[in-house]
Amino acid sequence: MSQTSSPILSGRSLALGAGLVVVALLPLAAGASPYMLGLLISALILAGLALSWALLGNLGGMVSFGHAAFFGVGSYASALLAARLGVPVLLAIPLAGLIATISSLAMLPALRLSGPYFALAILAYAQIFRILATEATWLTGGAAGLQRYPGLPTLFGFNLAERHGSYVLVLAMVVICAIIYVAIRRSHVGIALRAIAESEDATRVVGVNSTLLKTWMLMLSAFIAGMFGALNAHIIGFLEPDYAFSGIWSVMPIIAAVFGGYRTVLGPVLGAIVIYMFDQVVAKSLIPVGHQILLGILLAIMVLVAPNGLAGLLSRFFSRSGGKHHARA
Amino acid sequence: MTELILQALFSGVLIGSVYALVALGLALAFGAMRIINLAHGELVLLAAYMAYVVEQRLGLEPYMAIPLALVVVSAVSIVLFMLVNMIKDHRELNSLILTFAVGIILTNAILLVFASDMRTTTSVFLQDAISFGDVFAMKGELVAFGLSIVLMGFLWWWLKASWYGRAVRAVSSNRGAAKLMGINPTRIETVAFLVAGALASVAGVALYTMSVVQPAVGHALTVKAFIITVLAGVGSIPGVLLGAVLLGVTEALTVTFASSALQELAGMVLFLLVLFLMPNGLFGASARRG
Amino acid sequence: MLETRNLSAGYGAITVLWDVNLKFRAGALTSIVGPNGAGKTTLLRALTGLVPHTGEILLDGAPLKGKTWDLAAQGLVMVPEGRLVFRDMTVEENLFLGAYPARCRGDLSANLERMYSFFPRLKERRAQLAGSLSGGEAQMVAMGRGLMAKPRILLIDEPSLGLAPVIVNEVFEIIRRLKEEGTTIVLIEQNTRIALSVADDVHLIRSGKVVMSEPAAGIDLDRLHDLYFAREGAAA
Amino acid sequence: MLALEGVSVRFGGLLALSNISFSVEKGEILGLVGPNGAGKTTLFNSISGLVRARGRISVGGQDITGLPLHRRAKAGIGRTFQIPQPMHHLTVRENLTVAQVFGAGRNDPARINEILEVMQLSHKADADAASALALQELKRLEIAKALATEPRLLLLDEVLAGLESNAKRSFMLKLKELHALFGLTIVIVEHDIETISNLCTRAVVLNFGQLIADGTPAEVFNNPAVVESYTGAAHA
Amino acid sequence: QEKVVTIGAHMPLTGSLARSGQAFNEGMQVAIRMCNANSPKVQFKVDVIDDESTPAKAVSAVEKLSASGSVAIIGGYGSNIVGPASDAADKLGKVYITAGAVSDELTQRGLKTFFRINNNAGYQRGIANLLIDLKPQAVSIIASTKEAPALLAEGLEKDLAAKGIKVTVHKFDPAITDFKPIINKIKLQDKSDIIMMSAYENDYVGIIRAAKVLKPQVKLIVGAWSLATPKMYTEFPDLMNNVVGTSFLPYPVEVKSPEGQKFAATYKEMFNKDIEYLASLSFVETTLLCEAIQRAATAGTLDKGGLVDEMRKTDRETLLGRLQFDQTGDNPNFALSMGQHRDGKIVLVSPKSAATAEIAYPALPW
Ligand SMILES: Nc1ncnc2c1ncn2[C@@H]1O[C@H](COP(=O)(O)OP(=O)(O)OP(=O)(O)O)[C@@H](O)[C@H]1O
Ligand SMILES: Nc1ncnc2c1ncn2[C@@H]1O[C@H](COP(=O)(O)OP(=O)(O)OP(=O)(O)O)[C@@H](O)[C@H]1O
Ligand SMILES: CC(C)C[C@H](N)C(=O)O
Ligand SMILES: [Mg+2]
Ligand SMILES: [Mg+2]
Repeated sequence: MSQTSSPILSGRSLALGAGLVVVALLPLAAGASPYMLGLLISALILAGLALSWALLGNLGGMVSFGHAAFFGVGSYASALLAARLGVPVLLAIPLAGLIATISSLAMLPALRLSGPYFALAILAYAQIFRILATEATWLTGGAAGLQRYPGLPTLFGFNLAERHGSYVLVLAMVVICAIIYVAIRRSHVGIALRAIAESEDATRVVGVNSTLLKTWMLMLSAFIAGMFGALNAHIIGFLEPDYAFSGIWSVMPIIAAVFGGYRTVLGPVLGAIVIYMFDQVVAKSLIPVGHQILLGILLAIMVLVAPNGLAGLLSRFFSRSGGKHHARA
Repeated sequence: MTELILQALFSGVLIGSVYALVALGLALAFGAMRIINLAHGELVLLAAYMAYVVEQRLGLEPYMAIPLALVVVSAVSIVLFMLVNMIKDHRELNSLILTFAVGIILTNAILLVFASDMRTTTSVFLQDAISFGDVFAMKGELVAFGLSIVLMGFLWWWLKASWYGRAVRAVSSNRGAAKLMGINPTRIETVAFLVAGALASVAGVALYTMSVVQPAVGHALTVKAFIITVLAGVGSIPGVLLGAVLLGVTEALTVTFASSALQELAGMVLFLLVLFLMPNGLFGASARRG
Repeated sequence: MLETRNLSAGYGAITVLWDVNLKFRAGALTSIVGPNGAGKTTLLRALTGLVPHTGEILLDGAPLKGKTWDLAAQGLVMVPEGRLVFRDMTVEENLFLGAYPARCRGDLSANLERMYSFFPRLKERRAQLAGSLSGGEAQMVAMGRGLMAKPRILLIDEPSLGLAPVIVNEVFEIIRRLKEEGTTIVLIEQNTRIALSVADDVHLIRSGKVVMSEPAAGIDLDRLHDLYFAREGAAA
Repeated sequence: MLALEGVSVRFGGLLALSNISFSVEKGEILGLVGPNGAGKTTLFNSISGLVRARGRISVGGQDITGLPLHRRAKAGIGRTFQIPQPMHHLTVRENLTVAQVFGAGRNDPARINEILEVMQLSHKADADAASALALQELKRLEIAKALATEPRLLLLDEVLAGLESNAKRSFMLKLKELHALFGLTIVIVEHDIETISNLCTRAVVLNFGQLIADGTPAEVFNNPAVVESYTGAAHA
Repeated sequence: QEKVVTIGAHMPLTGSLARSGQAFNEGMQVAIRMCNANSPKVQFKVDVIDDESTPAKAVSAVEKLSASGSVAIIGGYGSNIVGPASDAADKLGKVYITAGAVSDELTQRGLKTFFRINNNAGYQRGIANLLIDLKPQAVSIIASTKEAPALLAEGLEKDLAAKGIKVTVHKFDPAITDFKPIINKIKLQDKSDIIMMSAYENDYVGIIRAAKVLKPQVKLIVGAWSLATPKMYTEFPDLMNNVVGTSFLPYPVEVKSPEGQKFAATYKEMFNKDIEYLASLSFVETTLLCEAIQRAATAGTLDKGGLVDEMRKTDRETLLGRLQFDQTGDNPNFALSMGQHRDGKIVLVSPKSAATAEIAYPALPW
């Protein structure tokens, strides 16, 4: 049930987007505890990462098993820029995205690969970056990690380092990335990219420079992942290679995106939030140790019930209640 | 110096053969069914814990655990397959999330049942050293090496020349056409999953006899197995052995000439180099274009 | 021998075949002709259970039992249109798979040699992956693979598609020989001249309905083409 | 318009094309024929850049030998695939839009409508994802896609195969119309001798990767080598 | 009337560090039981959350614990987790104590509410003293690239080199399981007298096993934490004999202090096994914390931020020796003993003051 037919009506999706942002701001209005906000912030960081993964997977047709590479590079870049060169944190974050993008250039040879070959090549890069970060003690502090670097600043009297501030900042970043994603997807480039994903040769013979388009997507995806890595670094205040390049940052975005519906823009975001909050709030309160079992069960049920993810489930629900008939193959 | 290198090569080959053993089941499920079984490492782990039960609780030799491991792991494999078989759309990606979920469940179940302590064999025989001139090995490693070669040969023969094996590949190649040949895809895939489970069983028992297991290692095993599968060229069984041994030897040589801290780095660089030179892995075929 | 009663079939919400009633006589060759998109392929897919259908299919007077994969064992074999080959297996393995039903496994190598004598080209290419074959070569593999199953009833979808004229002649030579050996054959063929020349019975399907069923002997090529034309009139 | 000089392609031990040289004049409709596996599709693949060939290929005087795929499309080469390869998951219209935007470098919905009209795909333009089309529709889509890139040279690989005779006839008229309308140069692969004789002024025959005949269809099809390897005795 | 005070704790209860988290948890439970028995006025209760070894989840745990009324927090395992979590606790004004993070950076942050009872310096001192006493020509250090072991290895390398001992460090990636190539290098190139392992349990087993196969001509195998424990011997009897590791208690426990005896007895009763290495650490930290809370509660300053001051006033003999906190919250006295596996017993062999037996040297597991 990919959204191929008729471009998404911009009016409707705009309204939908605005509505969601309002919903997203509710926790602030309702005075959620720092604990809740903290969880939501983590979930949103995951959402940003999932979005970046889905952008590459859906538009670029490249499934990556190593987004930790960009996330980690972004984390370290931002922390080091801020700590060593005194770059203001809010500037360091996009710069870190840029550095993650530059690091993605090392992966250009991997663009020749397809399917699992690409997926694991990126994983290999993530491992390589992790080891380099461990070994380059002079720069990264090695295994001991970094912990004394600036956190998020205060902007116009609004303390971003506080839970409320961080929440709004991360939310805004997710929204901006989602908008960029939507814009690309609707463009001709987006359509061509969708075509490449399934039928690369057929697309190239009509004049699409697939390598170039894929390069752009890889770079953009790296940029977004790097920025969220940077955000996370400043919010957490501690970095070590095993954490910054942890497999979690590779696996969770995939799970979140597929769970939410990786072919949609909303899916990865919803997926990340639902999974993270379910695991940390619901499951953890039911089974304090081994609560991941519940997450496992939820994931399994979800794929079986809704193979197109949460977004697919929702759209099915809405189109049914809207009386619109969708032929299903 | 030659002594060092010889030992490194020998250790590399041995450890590589164990990597291969762990990877085999995953290679089968992925190569033949396009199902990336992210729970494969956990299946191996489960078998390793069966070996622990048999050795520590029943006081038998760990390899006697193979029947028990076969039963338990096969049962889990069947359940896993029944779940995977319920997925109709986007099987490649959705099976990822489903098997990941099963992996989580298994890890935590193992944690709850066996606690988080690490386990390994106490068998005197298996831990005993044996030397061939200047090079040394643990008997357990040699047993695992032998098993690995035998199973690899069996699997290769099975896929290549048995009717079931051919059918497995046919189903993965073109499900609809396979049905027309009289092949019941569900049945064939069940069998293939069982075989993959059996391979995981042996791998787990072998792993227990020469390495340390604990509930959290499952995921790392899966990743390693997956890397080897892809390095091999998806679907190639000889490739699994070659890839795994190549990886083992590279790592051992890296330790000898540089540092163990760089051994994973060397392994990954090797992996990338192979892929850049052979985009379909060591033995993967490239598809016709146009 | 093989018979359909009120057979309807389609894809999802779209119905392609409407209440089709057909009889395929034992030992005879039945040609099914009709314009593109009429539903000929769909008919074969319905017969072999590849698309869902309503209505009845009778084999030797009894309702056809089993799923798609049970049919080969009963001698009902289809040679699909296009390149439904096992792309990542070799030519020879493709042929082997044709003999998957237990009853065909016995004289495997003799069977294989027979196919190679039908299609020498395949012998040259025996170790090549089927996915890298040329269009026509793949078509030969599909045909050879079907014959490996020693069909009692053979359903063939457009065997001449993409084949060079020499090979087309040979393929029809083979079809004729199979018929002489007593195989019941259902043939879909666009080339009406050839289709008529080998057929005993001819059915014309248009827009999912059978519009003509006659013995081949009495059919005149021009009249058949007129019936084809009727579609354009109807569609306009 | 198209010139090949010493083009060779090797797949492992197989020499699929060996030292092929010929040229096609602007505005010509050239038939490319030969037995299955002769190398026709491979020749198209080397012109459009899907396989790497030795030798020299130029289009409209421009040497395209080393160019990547997408640049060849921009150099004016449009092609179809023997097994249709639509851009799956895109609607028919999106297929054409991509081809036009990236191949021709402009976005002109009116022209796309025109192509849809000509290729009789208007009714399917937005409804289905391309993967749900019937085979013949897919073949039309192949041509439409190629046309949308506004090519100078059109390579058609068995687009007429499997068409019923009426449809084939009207399709041929359409090709001639397109040829005149867009001032195209066409190379067409086709196994039906009548079609080639009808459509083309010249034919080139390949066999085992070698060029064995070049001339008018009448000349070529009476060439004994061609009769033996391709058309078979029945047509002699 | 009695007052119930909740102490929060976050530990890795799942994932690869679950074993450590479990051990910490056990020590905490024993301490709580013993404190409750001694203190009729204030009863303690611990609320443990699984931090899954993830910084963000540890921070969430701290916030949640704080919100649900915990007066202080006992921290998890690893500097990467303890760093951010203690930061969060500091912001919330909660006392945070840990026994699972040895990085020097932690105490250099100037946090007001941060305390810890063990540090890298102590481990380094304990091990270096033993090694220097043995006067080896050459020592090979096999060190995990994980934070704590890497730090320790680095320090030891300096200390030993300063005494003119030839040191070779072999760093290894925690993912590896086959140590034969490293041991072989030690055997053929280093030709050292002692192998020092700066690593974790899994690694120890792998290293000693490889050594047993290749039999390098060394005289002793030494390791760091969690090695000289009864459990290691029970589980790997053929690998552990004569191996030396850091320790606090001999085994069978021969402590003179009643507290130590009580601890051992209660532990045995609650978990029916011998004391885990990390459990003794968490026992001490929890006991100190409980005592400080009692004092604050008695003084009525518990709700007014008095706990920090009470913590700073800590000064008492513990299983780990005399324990005090300096301005940064670190325990400057932290010292430990070195224990040697001896046929199922663990004897303390260094420092001299604590030794219960002479070290067996040269002595190897094989
Ligand atoms: N997989 C499919 N999904 C949806 N519709 C389909 C599918 N396959 C075929 N159709 C539709 O069913 C109708 C009949 O198709 P079918 O392939 O049976 O025709 P046919 O008579 O075999 O034609 P041809 O001569 O072109 O092979 C066509 O209109 C086609 O569009
Ligand atoms: N990737 C490949 N690897 C190996 N052999 C190949 C490959 N591609 C094509 N071939 C072989 O090259 C020969 C030429 O193939 P090609 O597809 O060009 O034939 P063709 O003339 O188009 O035949 P047809 O009329 O059957 O389509 C065939 O024998 C084919 O098997
Ligand atoms: C508590 C100690 C054993 C230190 C621990 N090894 C750490 O990783 O920080
Ligand atoms: Mg058809
Ligand atoms: Mg061809």
